[in-house]
Amino acid sequence: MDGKKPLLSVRGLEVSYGAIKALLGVDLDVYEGEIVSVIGANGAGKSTLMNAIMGDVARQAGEVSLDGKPLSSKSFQVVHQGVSLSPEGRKVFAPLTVEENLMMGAFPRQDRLEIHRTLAHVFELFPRLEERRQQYAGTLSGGEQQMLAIGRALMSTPRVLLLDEPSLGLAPIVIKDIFKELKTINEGGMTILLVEQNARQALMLSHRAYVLQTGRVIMEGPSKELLANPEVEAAYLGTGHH
Amino acid sequence: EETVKIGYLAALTGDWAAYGQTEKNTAQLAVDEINAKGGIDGRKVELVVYDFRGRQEDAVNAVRRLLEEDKVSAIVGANASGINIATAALVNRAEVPQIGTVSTNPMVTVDRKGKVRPYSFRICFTDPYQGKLIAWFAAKELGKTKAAVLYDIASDYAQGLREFFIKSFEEYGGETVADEAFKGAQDVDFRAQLTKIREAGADVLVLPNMGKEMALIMKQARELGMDDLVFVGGDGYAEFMWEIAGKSMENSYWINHVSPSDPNMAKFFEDYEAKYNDECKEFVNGILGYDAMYWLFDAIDRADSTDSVKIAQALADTKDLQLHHATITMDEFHNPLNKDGIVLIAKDGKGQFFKKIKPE
Amino acid sequence: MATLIQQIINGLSLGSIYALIAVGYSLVYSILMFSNFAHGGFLIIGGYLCYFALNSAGFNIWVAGFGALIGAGFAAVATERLTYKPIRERTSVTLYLLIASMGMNIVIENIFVIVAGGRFRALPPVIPTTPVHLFGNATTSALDLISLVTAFVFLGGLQLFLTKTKWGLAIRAAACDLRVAGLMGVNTSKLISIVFFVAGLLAAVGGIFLSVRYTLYPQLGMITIKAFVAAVIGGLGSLPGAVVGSLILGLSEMLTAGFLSSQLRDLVVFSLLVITLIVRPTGLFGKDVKEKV
Amino acid sequence: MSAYAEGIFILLLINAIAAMGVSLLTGFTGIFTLGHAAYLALGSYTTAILTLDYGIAWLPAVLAGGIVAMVVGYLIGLPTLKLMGDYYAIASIGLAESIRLILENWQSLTNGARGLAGIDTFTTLPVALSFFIVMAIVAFCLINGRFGRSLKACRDDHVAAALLGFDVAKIRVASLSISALYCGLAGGLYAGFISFIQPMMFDMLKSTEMTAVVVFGGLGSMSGCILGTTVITMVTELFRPISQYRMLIYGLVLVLVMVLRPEGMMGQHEIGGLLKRLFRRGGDRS
Amino acid sequence: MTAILELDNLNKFFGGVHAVRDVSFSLEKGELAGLIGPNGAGKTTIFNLITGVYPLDSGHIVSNGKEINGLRTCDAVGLGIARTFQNLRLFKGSTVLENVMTAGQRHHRYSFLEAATHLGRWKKTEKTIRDEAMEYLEKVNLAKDADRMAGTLPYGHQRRLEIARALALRPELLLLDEPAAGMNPEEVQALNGLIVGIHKEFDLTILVIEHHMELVMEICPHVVCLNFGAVIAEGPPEEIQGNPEVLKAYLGEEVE
Ligand SMILES: Nc1ncnc2c1ncn2[C@@H]1O[C@H](COP(=O)(O)OP(=O)(O)OP(=O)(O)O)[C@@H](O)[C@H]1O
Ligand SMILES: Nc1ncnc2c1ncn2[C@@H]1O[C@H](COP(=O)(O)OP(=O)(O)OP(=O)(O)O)[C@@H](O)[C@H]1O
Ligand SMILES: [Mg+2]
Ligand SMILES: [Mg+2]
Repeated sequence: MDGKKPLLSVRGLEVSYGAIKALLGVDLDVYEGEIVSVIGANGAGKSTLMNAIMGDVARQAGEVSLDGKPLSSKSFQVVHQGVSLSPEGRKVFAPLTVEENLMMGAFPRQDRLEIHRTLAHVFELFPRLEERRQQYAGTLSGGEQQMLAIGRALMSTPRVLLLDEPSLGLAPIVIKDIFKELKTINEGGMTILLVEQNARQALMLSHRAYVLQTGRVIMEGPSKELLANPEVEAAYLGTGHH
Repeated sequence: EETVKIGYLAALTGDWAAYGQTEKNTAQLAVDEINAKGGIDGRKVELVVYDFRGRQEDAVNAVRRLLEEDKVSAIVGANASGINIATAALVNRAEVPQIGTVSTNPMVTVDRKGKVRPYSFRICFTDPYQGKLIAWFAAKELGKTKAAVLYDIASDYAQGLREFFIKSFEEYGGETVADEAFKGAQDVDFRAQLTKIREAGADVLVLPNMGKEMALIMKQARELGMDDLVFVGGDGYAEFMWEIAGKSMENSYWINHVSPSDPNMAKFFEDYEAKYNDECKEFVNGILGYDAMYWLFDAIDRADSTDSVKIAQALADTKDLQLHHATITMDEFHNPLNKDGIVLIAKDGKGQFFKKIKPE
Repeated sequence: MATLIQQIINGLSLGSIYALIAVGYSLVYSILMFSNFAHGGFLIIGGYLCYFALNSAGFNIWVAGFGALIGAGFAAVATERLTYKPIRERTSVTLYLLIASMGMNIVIENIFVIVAGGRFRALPPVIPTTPVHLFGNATTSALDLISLVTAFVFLGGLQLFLTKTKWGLAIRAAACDLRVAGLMGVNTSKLISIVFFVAGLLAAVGGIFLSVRYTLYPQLGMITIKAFVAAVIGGLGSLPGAVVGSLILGLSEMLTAGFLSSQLRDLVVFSLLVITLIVRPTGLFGKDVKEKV
Repeated sequence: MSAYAEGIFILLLINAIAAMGVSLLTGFTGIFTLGHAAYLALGSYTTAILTLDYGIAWLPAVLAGGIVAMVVGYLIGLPTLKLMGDYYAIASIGLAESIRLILENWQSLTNGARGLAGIDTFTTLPVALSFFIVMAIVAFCLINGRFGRSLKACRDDHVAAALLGFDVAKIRVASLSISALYCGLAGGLYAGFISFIQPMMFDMLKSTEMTAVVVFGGLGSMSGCILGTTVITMVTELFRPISQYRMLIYGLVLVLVMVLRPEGMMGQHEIGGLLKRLFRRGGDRS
Repeated sequence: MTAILELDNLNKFFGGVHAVRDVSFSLEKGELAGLIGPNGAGKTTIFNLITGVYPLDSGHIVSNGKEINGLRTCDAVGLGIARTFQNLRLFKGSTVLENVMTAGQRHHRYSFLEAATHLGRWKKTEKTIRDEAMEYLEKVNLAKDADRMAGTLPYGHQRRLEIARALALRPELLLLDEPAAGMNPEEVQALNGLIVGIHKEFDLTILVIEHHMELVMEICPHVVCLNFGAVIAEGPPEEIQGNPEVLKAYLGEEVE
């Protein structure tokens, strides 16, 4: 990757919530076409990182840029710049229907026809959503809402897709499908930054990975190496049942 | 040299702000006039005005402040019975006289047992007296027999006037065919009540209310095609009503303390306009406030002292005192004795003097 | 019978004025989920702007009216930017917004007390108030018919906008979660400004109608309480609800005053409110999306 | 103390008692009311009528006022407290206006809009102060303990609270009743302070003021609501000489506090807690 | 052994959605059972039916031999039932400790008079409630956060707080809705230990909904699998893991 410019680059990012410092100078690069995963324990600051990239929480220090250009500090502009997020905890629009939620995802886009193509694609990915098209999102089951959140982020066809724990609350079979699908989407040209608790699967999917601990990057490298790293194994992968 | 401190309780904010501000202006006018003449017997007058927002607890504190901090010799205001009643205990304990401007409730000057409160006075009519005046006028002068009343249920003034009007009107042989209410601060639409009054076949509609409501009622009644109905109001007449109700006001009557076309008042209106660059539209409050000040000046003069007890005594002893709008004599209950009712008529776009009445 | 018809006409006419106010209030509620008590303030801003433009500046009604609408719209946007926005950005508790809006209402009211005096003023009859005879004996005024039509036109337009356009969808999404709407690429500040502009504009329309129909004074905003009650009966945040609620309220006020007792008019109105809410806790048209547990 | 200062102080204590009642309901139970002046009215009318017409001594009359307010609060709460958020707030406006209308219409008992005059001015400083101290102690005790926790639970999440075994409806009604009791007692004292009461004293402006004070001080903080009362009373009193601008300033203060410190002056904290923290920090340094 | 909970032909509709269809199974006292199934299969809904959050459309729920259909939510805990929530439902305006105390206080009484004056039993009882709450916090390893506001804890910790709060109710039957969601495998391991630990220590019957198979398969000797609202398999984990229907609907066919 040397010599190539990163697509998304984070430099010295600091964020705090009142007295609690959540990020203490994080550097991170995502190159075009990559899947990069971020792993770390509860409270390490992963979600904060994602939200700070989006401009959804205030960045106290540091820079975030896309393709060399600084990313706005306002979340709606960040979306227009080509980054979208499937937030932790789903955050679907409860009183809107499934379809309206998805159409909201396509808000920055103008191309009607293309939007419907993307919609069809999302429905293909999550047939359950198509069945529930007219149901209020708030009454979906937890997993269904998660699917909706991912689908909604996809609807803006971003250059960089940020996923905060996409597998949260999903059935194993769906997780498998989603990871497979993420790979396909990625191969289709979308760059993905993934936060996962399911570290093993995330590492197996991604090209490179960062390990976050109490607001700092403590390790980074190709996913395969991290997967083999005994420290990482001990701290984040668990013994699993495989 | 000695100055006389007079407190003034005015509603400068809240629902009665329009009236309070006018009173404040006229009181100041009176003070400026007397000071220009060298004061009362050489004593300069100092006016301390406090707002009470139209609320009792505010008024109580304002009066406490006037009594304790400013140590005034007398207080003029407020323009509402409720406020005067609430502050009566304070001024009577402190032995400082207080003059209500348009506070018509009998309880302003007498307590529950009917005993006069030594330091409470008023310059206006009382409800029973004014109710009687209105009834007299409607029954005897206009010859009406079927009266309707539309009053503000949230207003003590309106409730009082209504009650005494109905009582007297029936004594004069009339019948009250409709007795309808509305809620003052909120209601602006009276068509339901008016429709009902139309059904009841009333020939006179008595409006014991404030200007805004009277104007709205008149306007809406005419809009409903009630062209023959005669309106009779109390002392709530104000010039601004013409802006609201316009032609609908024509040929209506008010039983008032004073007429705006009274030649004795011409100078007052001129001076007011010159000083404040504004017409004195809420003139009833304005003039009563103004004359209450002059009454007080006279009392201070007679008492020849700034001592509040002596001033109170002088106020109580007032006899045939020629003020601008009337000549007043205090009765034993500190009410002006048999004050003339000035009937106003709305004619040609303004309120004009119609006649003086005094019921038998 | 004639009386009944007359009272019904009276009620509809009162209701249509409530509706103009209730719709704007409901619109703001639907997006920020709080009762904007400053709505009454916007209303008097509209009324006074129109009054001064007509009387002091000598504009004709169209210019004055237009100016008042725009002015009130901007005043609403300014209120939002200066007071609600900083609060919104700090906390999600809508109660704080509500208190701030009450504060703003007091501020606006008293600015006019100071600037214009507490006096009652009447707008010249720029909107015709000539009596119109309906069904023989019953009378109404041209203004009532105009206000009824205006209420429906504004409502219809808004309803179409909300359900049929992308920005309408964005408004509904923002109503549910502002931050996430931002994450969808919606410029929520702009969106909210638009909403407040429209609300201010509607309030000004109501203000002008009220000033012409009744009178103009700093406390005129009080009437918004009844409009709020109407909106709540109809279901908060629902625009058709706001209109239906307003008409019901207007009718029941007039019928009570006309056939039961004018003394108890408001008692009946408020009982209606409470009973409606006891039967349907979210009003007639309020969406009752049970939160999923 | 001058009688003027004393008057303000008494009023402040009375307002603070009412504010504690509102705080219990709005701050701790999360039910937003815009109609609590009604309970003040019930308390003061009961007290006035009992002392004037039935010659009952003031103390039992004030207590009876509190109890009447509490019973009415309970009866009102039963059907209406399932309403949420602004629905209850607007309904509470309606309920309060209805109570006021009844007071205005029930001439034989209440003398209508003309009010009841000549009430004994029994609310002296010692009386107001003793009531305040007792009521404040009870309020602080109640919120620090099981009752306070169950209120907060119902406020934060009614489903979870129900699953912890709390009968949410009952707790809300209990909270309203106690809050009405506070306001009723304050009302009785108020009658004994002003000596004259009229229905229009208990209008919506009064209700909103009562709630504003609580939010101003900090939702979920008892000391906050007392502080809030003090500041608001002082602000309105201090600016009396520039009277025209007084209400403008009052409104601005309200807006500014919400903008600069939306959580109110005290946030959720109590004075005691803050002092303790300050003390602890001081201790660390030494 | 007696059944602590028996579900008999439960049905629940949401409009057109048949969320729970003819579900029957029962839990023996002291069991640790798993409830699995694809997203939207109706697992959470079953919890909601048991705890009275939603009314039942048909069927019977029997707890300790007593039918509890139409139970009011607030009475569930009286029958010894406690639960956690898939979408966290903590008291965000209270501290971590208060959250647990709020649950624990039901076991300790003092009169209203004592509450209003802090006299009599108040002090001692409050201390007991607090100490007990701290013990539960220690159990879930949150004691150090006792004075933080509950809403500011990281997601994973909030889940554990919910467990502590449920435990403080001293239930017989504990329903856990995806307790491991948002945890990494290491933490899931720790949670495994926690659940097994409390199961033993408090002599609980536990029904746990989970999508982390390593958890369910390791600790639950009894697993029920739902699909489209209906039970498609029930049995010990090995059996479930091999069940072709479960594989197809839930686990995915090929296991790497
Ligand atoms: N709104 C908030 N207020 C205060 N502190 C917060 C807030 N949100 C997060 N934090 C704190 O910031 C730190 C980082 O939290 P963050 O949510 O980013 O962690 P995470 O790595 O995403 O954890 P998890 O795996 O549980 O999702 C934690 O200590 C958390 O308690
Ligand atoms: N209140 C409701 N209104 C309408 N539909 C609902 C409601 N609650 C649940 N549903 C529907 O019922 C079905 C079952 O939902 P439930 O939450 O029980 O699923 P679940 O098995 O817990 O799924 P997950 O593992 O994703 O949490 C879902 O399809 C959901 O959309
Ligand atoms: Mg996270
Ligand atoms: Mg679920």
